[in-house]
Amino acid sequence: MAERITDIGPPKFDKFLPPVIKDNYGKWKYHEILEPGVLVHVAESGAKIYSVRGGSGRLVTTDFIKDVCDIADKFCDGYLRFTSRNNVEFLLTDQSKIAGVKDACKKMGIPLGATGHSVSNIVHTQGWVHCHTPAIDASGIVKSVMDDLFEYFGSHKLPAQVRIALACCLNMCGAVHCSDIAILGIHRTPPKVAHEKLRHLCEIPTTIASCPTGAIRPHPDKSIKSVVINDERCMYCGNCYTMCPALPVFDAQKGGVALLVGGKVSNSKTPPMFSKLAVPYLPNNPPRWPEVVGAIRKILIKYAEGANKWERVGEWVERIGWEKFFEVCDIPFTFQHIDDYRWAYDTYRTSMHFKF
Amino acid sequence: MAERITDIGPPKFDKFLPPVIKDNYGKWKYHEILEPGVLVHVAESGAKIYSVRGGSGRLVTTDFIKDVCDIADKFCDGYLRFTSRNNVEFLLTDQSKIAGVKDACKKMGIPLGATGHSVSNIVHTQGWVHCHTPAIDASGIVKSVMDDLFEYFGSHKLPAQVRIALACCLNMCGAVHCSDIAILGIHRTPPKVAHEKLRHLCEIPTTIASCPTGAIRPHPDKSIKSVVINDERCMYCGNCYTMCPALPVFDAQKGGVALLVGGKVSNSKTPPMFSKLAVPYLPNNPPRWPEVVGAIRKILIKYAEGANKWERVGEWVERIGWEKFFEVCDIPFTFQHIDDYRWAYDTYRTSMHFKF
Amino acid sequence: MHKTPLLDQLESGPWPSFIKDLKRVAGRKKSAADLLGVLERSYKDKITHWKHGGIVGVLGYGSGIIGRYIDLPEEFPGVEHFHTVRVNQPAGWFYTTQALRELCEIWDEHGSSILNVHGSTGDMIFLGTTTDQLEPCFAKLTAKGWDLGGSGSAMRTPSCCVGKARCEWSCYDTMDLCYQTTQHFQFDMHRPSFPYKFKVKCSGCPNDCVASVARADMSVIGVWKDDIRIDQAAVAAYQGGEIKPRGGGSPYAKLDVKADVTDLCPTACMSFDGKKLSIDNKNCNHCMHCISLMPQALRPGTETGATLLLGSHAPILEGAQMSWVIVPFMEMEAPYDEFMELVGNIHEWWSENGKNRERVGELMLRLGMRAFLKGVGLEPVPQSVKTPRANPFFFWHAEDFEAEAAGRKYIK
Amino acid sequence: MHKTPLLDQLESGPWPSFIKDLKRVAGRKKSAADLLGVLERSYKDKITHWKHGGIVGVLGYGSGIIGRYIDLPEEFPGVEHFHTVRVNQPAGWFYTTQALRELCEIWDEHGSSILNVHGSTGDMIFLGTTTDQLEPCFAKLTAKGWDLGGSGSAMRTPSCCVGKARCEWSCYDTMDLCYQTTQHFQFDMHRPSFPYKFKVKCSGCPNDCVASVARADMSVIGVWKDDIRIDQAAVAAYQGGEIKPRGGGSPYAKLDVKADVTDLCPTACMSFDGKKLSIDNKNCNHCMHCISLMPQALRPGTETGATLLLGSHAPILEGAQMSWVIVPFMEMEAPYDEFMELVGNIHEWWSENGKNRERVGELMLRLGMRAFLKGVGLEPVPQSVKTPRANPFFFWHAEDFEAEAAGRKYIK
Ligand code: SRM
Ligand code: SRM
Ligand code: SRM
Ligand code: SRM
Ligand code: SF4
Ligand code: SF4
Ligand code: SF4
Ligand code: SF4
Ligand code: SF4
Ligand code: SF4
Ligand code: SF4
Ligand code: SF4
Repeated sequence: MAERITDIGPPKFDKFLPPVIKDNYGKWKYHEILEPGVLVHVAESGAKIYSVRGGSGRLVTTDFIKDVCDIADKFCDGYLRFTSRNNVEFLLTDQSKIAGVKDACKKMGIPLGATGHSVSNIVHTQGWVHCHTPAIDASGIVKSVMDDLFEYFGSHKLPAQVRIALACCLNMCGAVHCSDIAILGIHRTPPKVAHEKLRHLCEIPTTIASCPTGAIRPHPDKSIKSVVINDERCMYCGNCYTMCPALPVFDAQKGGVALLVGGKVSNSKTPPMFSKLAVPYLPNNPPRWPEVVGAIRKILIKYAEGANKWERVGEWVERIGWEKFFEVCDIPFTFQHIDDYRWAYDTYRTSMHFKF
Repeated sequence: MAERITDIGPPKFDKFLPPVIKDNYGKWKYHEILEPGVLVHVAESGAKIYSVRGGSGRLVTTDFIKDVCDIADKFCDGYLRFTSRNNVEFLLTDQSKIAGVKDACKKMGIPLGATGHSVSNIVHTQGWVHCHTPAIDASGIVKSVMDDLFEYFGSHKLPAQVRIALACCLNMCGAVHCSDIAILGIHRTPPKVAHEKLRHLCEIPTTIASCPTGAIRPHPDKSIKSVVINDERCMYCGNCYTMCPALPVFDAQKGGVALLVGGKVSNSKTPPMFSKLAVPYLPNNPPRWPEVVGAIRKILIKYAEGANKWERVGEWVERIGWEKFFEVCDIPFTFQHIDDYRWAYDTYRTSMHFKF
Repeated sequence: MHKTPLLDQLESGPWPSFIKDLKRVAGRKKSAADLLGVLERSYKDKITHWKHGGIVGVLGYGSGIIGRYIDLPEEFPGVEHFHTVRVNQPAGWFYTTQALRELCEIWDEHGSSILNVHGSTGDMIFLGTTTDQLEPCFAKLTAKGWDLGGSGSAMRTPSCCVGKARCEWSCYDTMDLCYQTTQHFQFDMHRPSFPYKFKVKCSGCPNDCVASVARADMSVIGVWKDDIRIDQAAVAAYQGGEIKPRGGGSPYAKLDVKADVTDLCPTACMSFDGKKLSIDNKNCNHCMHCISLMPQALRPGTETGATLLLGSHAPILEGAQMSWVIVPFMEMEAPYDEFMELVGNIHEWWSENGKNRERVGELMLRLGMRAFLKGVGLEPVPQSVKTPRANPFFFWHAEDFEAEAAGRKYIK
Repeated sequence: MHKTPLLDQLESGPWPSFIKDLKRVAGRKKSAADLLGVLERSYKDKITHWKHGGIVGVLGYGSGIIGRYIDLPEEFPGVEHFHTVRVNQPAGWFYTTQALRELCEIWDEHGSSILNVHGSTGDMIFLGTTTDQLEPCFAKLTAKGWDLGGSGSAMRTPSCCVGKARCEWSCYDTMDLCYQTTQHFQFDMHRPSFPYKFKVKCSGCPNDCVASVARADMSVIGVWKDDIRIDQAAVAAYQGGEIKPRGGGSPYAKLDVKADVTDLCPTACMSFDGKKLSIDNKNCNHCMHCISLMPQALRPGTETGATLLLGSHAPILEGAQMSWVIVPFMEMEAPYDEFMELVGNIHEWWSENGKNRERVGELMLRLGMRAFLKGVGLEPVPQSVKTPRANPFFFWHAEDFEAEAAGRKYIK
């Protein structure tokens, strides 16, 4: 045990930097996007680095990684990186090799794009591949939506960048809460209490405390040593299930997808914004979720038609007003759209600033 | 008792309307402000009504009202009204009589103004003249501030209208919460419990329930039949005192004035806005409250210098940013400025949109 | 007369002095004299000397009078009792001198001769009298056609802007609505039986000259649905400097229509090419800015009515609220049946569900907009919100699942 | 191999197919084959078949592994245990092929050969292995210089944008700060002892390419204090159409500097007279818009550092939060003592006061900004708020009264 190595942290990044980066670290002057998916950064010294960016399913195999490594070995002296949205970037200094990377990617089925005014890769989560609380799958919906929006990944046709994210439950591991378009898995029915299981598996006080709305009470019959749920109060967050596996919140028929829109993270022009509820419910329809795919396309198209230059989805909606957004996208306005959670008041329209 | 008259409501307004109004009711076409305090409204028929607007202390006597009536009788066929900010308006159709009204007002000490880009009358409350919870007087501060800002009442020098209001306690009967400049009486120490009085005068459960922060608990010694206050939690709202007179919240030394700024009610350009805390504390200094008067003048002057055309105080501050407001007005930023009440989060700066 | 060296300092200065004014009646009224005395004492002590009122009132009414007592009755016997009487003002605060003189006469006889003209809610306040004077004062008032306003947990005295009586922008008859509402809810005004107070304020247009959005549980604000009326010749006259902006009420002699008007339009739905002003009316927010700056060139449309907003109140307990849109547009024609019915429904829902001292807006926040809309019979509309919710915590009811089963779609 | 008719439909289409990819290893890996089987089952049943993990991990660590089990172990024995291993990624996600091949080799030997590249927090996720493989896998990783990332109530794996490595806008060395922070808090990362998770994300400028404002308890965002550097000749070239806006990444061929840049500046602090671009830098909000559109003409200033923002997290329990400003400007030079100390103070204050599963931002909201600032040793600054409070409910402490007694003024 003496030689057991712990707490060393990751390798230091400089081991992995191409020489041109080491030489020009912190001395970059400007960049250009030569074509969708191909960037050049120019240093003060005049040195250049080219980055060829390609899409990835994120849920990948070692075979995929090895293929990618083959490309990087052949054209990039073995240097590559991944982006904060899980795209792969081939890094090279020899412009003449870009064509080779492009060809190789094409062969492998890696599409190039995600630069500038595109729809980049969808940040997403585990879904039915690994997690215990999802309402929906993750990778399958992402694949379906990206297939449909493919033309926007490898082009700069939109008024601004559009960032889509998916989270398969309210925990929002995909951090969808600030995305231009957010795909969110939702449960719509309260957990069913498995009393027999509960008494063995769960601590009752922790379970009760886990509920944000105070919907869980000790079972009135003390001999049962379980809990009861006030259905009226439950908003199906699954928080109790994370604490206590005897409270599954799944319902194959009622679960589904909500779409939120208009979030952003950058400070460009407008401050970061939360995504807001656009479509409260779409059915959970594997393997291709046509309703979700269709709704997203509709919103994207209406945005592309209606937005001003440089306008993010949220900026467009704020400018025209949410009432017009619902009208333009043909989305009925429902009780669910109206906030009734903790800070609801701040979303109410306390002015005459609206359109008919 | 048979002839006792009840529930008749106020006289119907049309009994009090001058003929020109009856004839042109709902048919006004446009208006002009002939000079500060003098308006003309022109009807589609070409008929005109002149309104001469004068300031009033609001806390007045029947002598004052009779004097005002004398003027109206002499020049206005006995017609007059008061405005939503407690100014008096003499209504007349004969333009040649305006001079007479002006002279008479001058003699009586009624200043003309309150139109257009002026500082109108200060909406205010009872103060030490009648109420049981005030931290400050009302009419005395109003008089002191209006004396100081007098030049702005009878002129159109400001970038926009400026509306000042005063409330003598947090109940805010002056509804100061949406004023360009709000003068607010504040207590700063928790109520002192008069145990002996309390057991006789107050219902303990109601008293406990009245506290918005849950600072009141039953006295641990049940025989005392009173309550104790958790000083850390109390924010001196006086709500418990309204329910229970054995909990006076006054402290002659610590009470005083807070100034809030940037509120508005109209929808012009920007939606209605709340006033926000500018100066958390100024001493309660009768009879002329020089610190309050000085601070208001400073803010008004900085606004007048810095605002764009047509910009209300709140619009000006939002444009330059609150950090600049504090800098320009030389107001130190304190813990008190940072919200920590119920919906505090929405006031936090969740972006890089600020200035150094 | 008491010595008032501190108050005396408020006699100077150009603004009307309430001290000077009070002194005029202090000679003939012991109560006024003692009021000055007690006020001087407060100026010295820096605290109030008034005590919470017990229940005082006139027969059959539970409101309209605010009881008040002094904590120094020996020193200031003239104000030992010093109750106020809230006299319901006429809509729009129009008076004849005759009416005012009659009111003064009553108050000279039965009270301190001191008034607030007007109180913050809108009433004519008779400030300070004794318990025994209440009933005779009330009798005189009603005999002359006046009645008391609201107080306590009741319908409060409605108020309104001058509206169609003198304003060219009024989109409905504010004074008439105010009057009719006052009449309709007389019972609720005089017999407090609500969870807390309920205020109605009526403004004729989005300039909101009675601050209804900030100060009324039910804010009624006039608005038009069709196009702003444009007189292009007058626009040119503004641009040319022949007509002064804002009716002459600003320091600026001349309007630059583009810079001052169209560039400042919050929805950017206007344009001016130097000659012609165009408005994309379906994107107009009815903010009034352009109309206010050019009253001779622009006027609201002719398809008019009001927006209803609900819920504003002062900060206690949860922080101040402004009213929010619950009905974007309602026609407002006498006898206002739809309006009266809705207000009635709101009272009912609130009375059934509200806690003691819970304003209707607070109740709505506590139970949620759905419960409210269902309770009073309204549909959800996007105009009620600035933005839809940003959190994922939304509820589903059996009726939603039924609607889905029946074919409901969430995107068409 | 299981039949997967539903999943097979995800093999077509232009976007990379994870199904195709998984099938490649399903032949040699029972776990991968069974994963496809269980996924097909979920596609049919529309529910997950994974169960909450018990506590699994490597010796001495309380984090880095997410335990997971299937609820159909008989049918899918290959994924009966299916734990994930979070491998701490190198800062900026730079790799050499050699390093990646080594990682693949380890995972082919000890796990399912399935990965997430990368997880949402930033880790390289080894997806699916059995309990007995954890320790040997970990030994191989550390031997090659790798370590586990965070999970549970611990410091989580920090991440960062590409920063100075390849971006001309980075106002501090994001990768170095990320690396040093990771090293500094190794103990807290591997031994969960906080009230809940704590995430750090480092972006080099306000474009925030790692979404730190939305996804990190401590968001570090680069910024400059001095003037934006302007190359007027390049501005002219943009205006003339010789250089394309946004490096060529937009559908628009040519920039209208006034309409596209200066008119859209959120503070209106820029102007362009057709020739010269001027910036009133003290009113600039550092939003990056102008720089992003004209990268060859504009660059951030040279007095650079970072803004620290605190508190973002996903919606449970109170609704999602974004991080808010707690330090408007901090110099960011190695060894980052001031930063490490502040983060340490924050951990301490939070650990002392936080409830179980309460994020630091939630704690701050519960106890108030004053308690927080005092607790960690910071001053109140107006940059932390969008607006001061609108309610009158503010507190006074003994120290405030002492400061007043000592001459403190609230307006100078
Ligand atoms: C590679 C990457 C950083 C990394 O360390 O991995 C990156 C790289 C660049 N970003 Fe970014 N951004 C990256 C994620 C982000 C994110 C985070 C996210 O999407 O989750 C954001 C915030 C998104 C949001 O607001 O919701 C982001 C908001 C921006 C912006 C702001 C654009 C806007 O209109 O709001 C710019 C400015 C621009 O595009 O001109 C920008 C600009 C850039 C530049 C031009 C910076 C530079 O000079 O090198 C880089 C190339 C942009 C391009 O491809 O068009 N980058 N960028 C990330 C690529 C993600 C991807 O594969 O798609
Ligand atoms: C008489 C009165 C209504 C009444 O029924 O009593 C009234 C009358 C007019 N208002 Fe008002 N407003 C009156 C209180 C208000 C209030 C309420 C308040 O101050 O408490 C507001 C909202 C204030 C706020 O936003 O905080 C108000 C916001 C406006 C505006 C919006 C201006 C802005 O820039 O926000 C206009 C438009 C304008 O002035 O051009 C306006 C315009 C007008 C016009 C021009 C309407 C018209 O065409 O007749 C009237 C003359 C204005 C003038 O004097 O310059 N009126 N006006 C009130 C006079 C109060 C006083 O004595 O000072
Ligand atoms: C007389 C008046 C102030 C004035 O000088 O004009 C007034 C005076 C009092 N108000 Fe008020 N309020 C007056 C208008 C308001 C307004 C403004 C309005 O109506 O437009 C508000 C803010 C709007 C609102 O309703 O929220 C207002 C919000 C309050 C509150 C806080 C209510 C809340 O929900 O937070 C209280 C506290 C209470 O009801 O216990 C209150 C309580 C009181 C009491 C009854 C204090 C008490 O508990 O005994 C005051 C009696 C003072 C006295 O001794 O005469 N008063 N009060 C106003 C009524 C005159 C009238 O009828 O015309
Ligand atoms: C793997 C990952 C999703 C992914 O596919 O990439 C993930 C997966 C899980 N997250 Fe997460 N979270 C992941 C990033 C996030 C993020 C995004 C981020 O870090 O930028 C968030 C939102 C930001 C935040 O921290 O608030 C996130 C917010 C949550 C939450 C809600 C926390 C909250 O304060 O509301 C939970 C619930 C919990 O902790 O019990 C959670 C819980 C979980 C658990 C552990 C569910 C559980 O209780 O067992 C998931 C395990 C899935 C599995 O079976 O493998 N995960 N989680 C991400 C971590 C990979 C990595 O280390 O790189
Ligand atoms: S979003 Fe929910 S279901 Fe999806 S990975 Fe995170 S915790 Fe699991
Ligand atoms: S699902 Fe959420 S709201 Fe419902 S009982 Fe469980 S914890 Fe409470
Ligand atoms: S604001 Fe407070 S002190 Fe002043 S009149 Fe109203 S309740 Fe009384
Ligand atoms: S003054 Fe207000 S906060 Fe303090 S104890 Fe009384 S009710 Fe509670
Ligand atoms: S609210 Fe509108 S209609 Fe009423 S007086 Fe003011 S400007 Fe005229
Ligand atoms: S009313 Fe306001 S929103 Fe409508 S056109 Fe005029 S300025 Fe624009
Ligand atoms: S956050 Fe700024 S510094 Fe970092 S990569 Fe994005 S643009 Fe460059
Ligand atoms: S960075 Fe943003 S705020 Fe600053 S000058 Fe450029 S556009 Fe304006």
